[in-house]
Amino acid sequence: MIVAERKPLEDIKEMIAGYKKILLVGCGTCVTICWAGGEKEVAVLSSQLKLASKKDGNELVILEDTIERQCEKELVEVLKDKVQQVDAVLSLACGVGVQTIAEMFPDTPAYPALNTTFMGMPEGEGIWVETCRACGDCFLDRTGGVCPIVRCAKGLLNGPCGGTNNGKCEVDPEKDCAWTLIYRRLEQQGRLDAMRKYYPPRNFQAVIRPGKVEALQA
Amino acid sequence: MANESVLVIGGGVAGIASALKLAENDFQVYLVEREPIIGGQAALFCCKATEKCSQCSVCLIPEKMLEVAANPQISLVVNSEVVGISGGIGDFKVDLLQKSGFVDPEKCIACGICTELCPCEPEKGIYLPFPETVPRTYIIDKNQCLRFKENECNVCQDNCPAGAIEFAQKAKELEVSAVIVATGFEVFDAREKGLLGYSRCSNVLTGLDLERMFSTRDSATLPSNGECPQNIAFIQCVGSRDEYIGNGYCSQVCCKYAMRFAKLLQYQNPGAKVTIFYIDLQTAGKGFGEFYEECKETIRFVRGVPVEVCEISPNELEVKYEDLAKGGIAKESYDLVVLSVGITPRKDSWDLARVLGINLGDYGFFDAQDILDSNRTNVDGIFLAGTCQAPKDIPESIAHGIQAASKVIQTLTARAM
Amino acid sequence: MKAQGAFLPDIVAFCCAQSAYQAADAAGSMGITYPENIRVIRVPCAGRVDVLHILRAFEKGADGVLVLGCHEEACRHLSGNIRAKNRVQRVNTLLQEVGIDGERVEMFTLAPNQGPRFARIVNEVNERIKELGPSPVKSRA
Amino acid sequence: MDKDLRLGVFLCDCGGTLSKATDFSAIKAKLQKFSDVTYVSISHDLCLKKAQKAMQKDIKDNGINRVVVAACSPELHEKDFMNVIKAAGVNSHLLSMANIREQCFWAHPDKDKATKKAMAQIGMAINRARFLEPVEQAQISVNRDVLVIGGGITGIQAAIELSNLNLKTTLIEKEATLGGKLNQFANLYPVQVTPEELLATKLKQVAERQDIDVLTSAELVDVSGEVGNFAARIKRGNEESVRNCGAIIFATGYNTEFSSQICGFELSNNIITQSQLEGKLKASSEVKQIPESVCLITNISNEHSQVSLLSALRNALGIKEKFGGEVCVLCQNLKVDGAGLEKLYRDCRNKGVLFIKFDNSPRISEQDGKVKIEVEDVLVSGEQLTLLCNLLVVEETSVPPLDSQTLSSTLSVGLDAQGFYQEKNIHLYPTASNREGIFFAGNCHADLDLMQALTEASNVALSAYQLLAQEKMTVEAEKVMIDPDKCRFCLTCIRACPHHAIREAGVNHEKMVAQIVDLACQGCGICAAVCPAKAIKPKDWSDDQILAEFELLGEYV
Repeated sequence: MIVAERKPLEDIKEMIAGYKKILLVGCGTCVTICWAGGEKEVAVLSSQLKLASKKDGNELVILEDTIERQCEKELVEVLKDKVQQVDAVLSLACGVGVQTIAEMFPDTPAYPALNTTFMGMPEGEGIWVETCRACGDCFLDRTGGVCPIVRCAKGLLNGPCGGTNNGKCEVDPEKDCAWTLIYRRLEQQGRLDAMRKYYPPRNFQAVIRPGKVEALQA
Repeated sequence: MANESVLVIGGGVAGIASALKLAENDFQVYLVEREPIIGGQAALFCCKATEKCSQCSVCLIPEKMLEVAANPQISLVVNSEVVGISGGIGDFKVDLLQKSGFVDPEKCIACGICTELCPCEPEKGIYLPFPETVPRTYIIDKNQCLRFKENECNVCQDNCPAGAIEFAQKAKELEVSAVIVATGFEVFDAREKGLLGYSRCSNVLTGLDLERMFSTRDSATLPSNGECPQNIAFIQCVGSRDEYIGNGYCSQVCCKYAMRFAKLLQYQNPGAKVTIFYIDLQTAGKGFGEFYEECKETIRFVRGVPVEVCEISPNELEVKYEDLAKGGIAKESYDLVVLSVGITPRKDSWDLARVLGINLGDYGFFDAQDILDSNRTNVDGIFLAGTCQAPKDIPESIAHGIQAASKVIQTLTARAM
Repeated sequence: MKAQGAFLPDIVAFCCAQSAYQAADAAGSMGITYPENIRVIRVPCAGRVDVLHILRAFEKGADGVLVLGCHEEACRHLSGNIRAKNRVQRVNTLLQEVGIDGERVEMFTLAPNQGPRFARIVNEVNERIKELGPSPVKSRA
Repeated sequence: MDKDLRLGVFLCDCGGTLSKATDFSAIKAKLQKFSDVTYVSISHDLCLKKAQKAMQKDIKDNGINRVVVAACSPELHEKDFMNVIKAAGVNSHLLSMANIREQCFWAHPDKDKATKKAMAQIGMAINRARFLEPVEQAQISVNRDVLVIGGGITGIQAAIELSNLNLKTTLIEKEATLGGKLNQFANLYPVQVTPEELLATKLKQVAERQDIDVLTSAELVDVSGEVGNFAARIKRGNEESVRNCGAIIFATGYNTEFSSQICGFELSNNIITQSQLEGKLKASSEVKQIPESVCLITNISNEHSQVSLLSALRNALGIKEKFGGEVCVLCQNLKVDGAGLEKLYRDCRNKGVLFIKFDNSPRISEQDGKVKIEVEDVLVSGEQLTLLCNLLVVEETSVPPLDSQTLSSTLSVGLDAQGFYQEKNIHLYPTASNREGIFFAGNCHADLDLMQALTEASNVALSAYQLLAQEKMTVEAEKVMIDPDKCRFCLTCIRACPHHAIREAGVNHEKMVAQIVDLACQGCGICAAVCPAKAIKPKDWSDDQILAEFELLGEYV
């Protein structure tokens, strides 16, 4: 799942300064689930902006909507009527959502209210951790399903650094050492041999950006 | 089986627990209380929470009282005592005497007009004794009311919009299948331990005094000068574990309430010093061990129970105790001494025992036939609940009350088969 | 109609029906008085109080918001009071972002039999809000 | 909001007393200006039957479909009024109350201020009333059988009491015989009955009951379903079977363990544990050499365990009776806050058992086939004592039964820090688990003596009975609703619900959504406040209702 965080209100206010009427759009998938951009957070931001505009004495009209997914043009289209009424759109979605809206409604500026942070999974109530960097060349078959590129602070591919300390990372003693996790997992599966193989450092520059996936058939 | 009725004698926490459980399981319950309102002793206690709930369970009582008031299966018979019983399990006939001078809770709407008009001054002869009373009814204070001073006064009766005030004594008869006795306890009278200075020194209080102070004012002050106590001593086992005065049992509540009070006093006044003098600390019970460990950080625990408390100046008390660590007698001064008084059997237990034909056991508590079945008395169909059987804290009284209800339901179910 | 001169803050108090609401009743029954400018809203648990409810109260012109729940470890719904506390903390930050004093929202815990404490809390908060003055977003009609 | 709102406002001046502070007819006149307020009445005693009858008539005559009562606190009479309006044909949840007595006229002596506040409060209640929604009742069939896990004394007692209440019980025990700790104990002091006698009596009762089904050498594997309709998978040898039941009682007891790490010494021939001693006392004829002097020590690894001190007292008396000789108990605090314990302590003293109290743990060593105990006796000015004894009996700590870890995770019931079962809240619900219909009794969740364990057995039996007394349970259906279209199935509510009352459900086998289990839901509304999609609505406490209450803020102050 894509994890995102609300931008500070100060930044958002700066983006929309001067507009009289704006539309806040939430997205019903990843960012709803990570408590950053669902209907509730749209309402919270809207409330904050209203309070701020009252305080500053300017009249800001806010429309709200939360749609199924902001990353699909067809699904964004439902906003058409509302977008026509406003000066700008503030999107509470990942970067993809903001861009879809921007592309669908090229006449109206679309602004991001969130910072898209990473792909990850929930660790506890309200806590998400990064678990995948979308590097384009998945390595998990060799590491027992634990990604060292993300979960090792140094992104090491061939075993731990000298700083592993009772299973914790030297960079952040709160975090588990990814390579200890990998070792334990492979040991459990009887696949420790997988660690013997050497992998040369990866050249991330070689990955073609922007990425594109073309599935052969539907 | 449904619609069978059960009499619960005593509207304290155990009786309430029994009555609620029986009513929830479709029994008709008569809850007889000698006072005009239910709730018993614990209803007057205070919340002892700091930032955190200290799990004294006192707050469970007002809530359960409201449940009683709202439950149509429970008939409250207040201001009444059981004066006779005949028959046996399945068809007891119980004679009640409703004492004269009372407000009929079925009619009273608790509007307060009676208090307003009552000519007694400064203390009114009719009032609401404390908030959240159940039944929600005013009471007549016989020490104040003119009617009880051989005067003709009918002001409240004449002006009550609901016609709820009656001055005649009434007899009442109930037919019930079983009886639960839950008459509770008396707080130990600290004056029996004269050397500890209670009622002689103004700044010697009992745990009960402290309860009242906190529940009415949310803080404790020194009776002598109204200031916040800075150096407080708690003396444990006053009236408990004391064969000399005939109470050879542990009251089971005092260590816990003393520590909770100590924490509360320090929470409200972080500078306050608290010392607890004890024989053995009763720290068993889930979570209480941890609470004690927290207490140890800020509270001084001294083994040994003081023998004498003297007032050396109006705001200074001297506590004499045997210093077990150094040997000899030690003297320390405090501005407040709290006597952790315990639970004693009610002095009128004997009367009720005679009326019901049930046995009294050790120390004057009602006797259970079998220690493993602590609800059952020697009379088939009469059960015990709560502290009238042995000392218990609030959660245990509730559990024992529920257990009594469970035993009643089981017994009556078996009979119905 | 507002009285001339003295500022009477509008205070909204979300009161847990298991504790604070009963404490408010108890205060009344004991004849303990407290500022009448408080609006008590009964909720089933402090955990029902949403960040949005508090924000909306400020939108509607509240000068202060109180969330009153059960003491820690005494919540019928186990975590309701803790959640409420965290939410109050969050609203505090959200208000600061807007430029409203975060102190205008506060959480307190109490037991149903603590009438005097209820009155004391309301008094204290009322005084504090008076010192802070009217909410900056209040429409000055 | 309902289009055809017909609000009826019932004011009560509490026997005329509140009328002294304000003019009720003026309030009435103001209220009548609201277009949707169909009817306003002033009563003096709305809490009494007569006035309530009149109220019902007014509701019917005026076609009122939302009722506002401005009177005393809802805590006092809300349930009453709910029944009143229900009898008048209005759903009982379409009631909104304004507390103008306790929280207004009684708290604010200034008449003008109180009147203004009362008006505001009534306004709030009217606003809320406009958003009220009906909640219907539903009947859910339940399975009236109960599963009791653990065949120790607590489990046995629970099964017997359930049977007394006419509930069918399956009692499962993982050992080959019932009895649990009763099979190990040498005596049950302060109870005079021997463990053998007690067990025999109880087993006889169990055997006589047709409705108790005992499965020994059996273990619970898994439980599915919800309160009223659980399905428990039970393994016996290689066989697995499923039992359906409406409630489950855990009475899995505890184990004991000696920790040399905490105590600082090892066991030997001369240093044995309480349970080893119990074995010797039980088979005292086989003891070849009777120890002349025995010390029992407790409170070294756990200061707060009542069970461990109780074993020391029980066994001290047992040794005195069986072997004679010198017996000494060393402890920190005598835990006598239980039934008969002070008496047991005094019996020990009368029989000649010595007691020594310490604050610092004694030093234990072995010397010439004897055990040397060096201890500072706090009762004698901390005097250093050296005791030599033939036999030292050390305490054991209670540890949770082995399977509690796995059972807790498969059933999603909680464990405390020590690994015992965690009650929902020790003082609010002492025997309830965090799942409705699953209960804990006895030492599997707390440190209890025999009498306390039996009390719990009785309490849980009644709890189960109350749940399953009728073949159908009446519940308020969908008092909290999850909108399946809005639900994103983010699991937030399922994780947050303190009562485990939200489950995963497929709508038409298509979309997975969260769904409220009406039987377990307590209506706290926590789920509604955490839902990031605003998909959850508690019908009695909806956002609309709450927000409507402060709509009028400031207007009447």
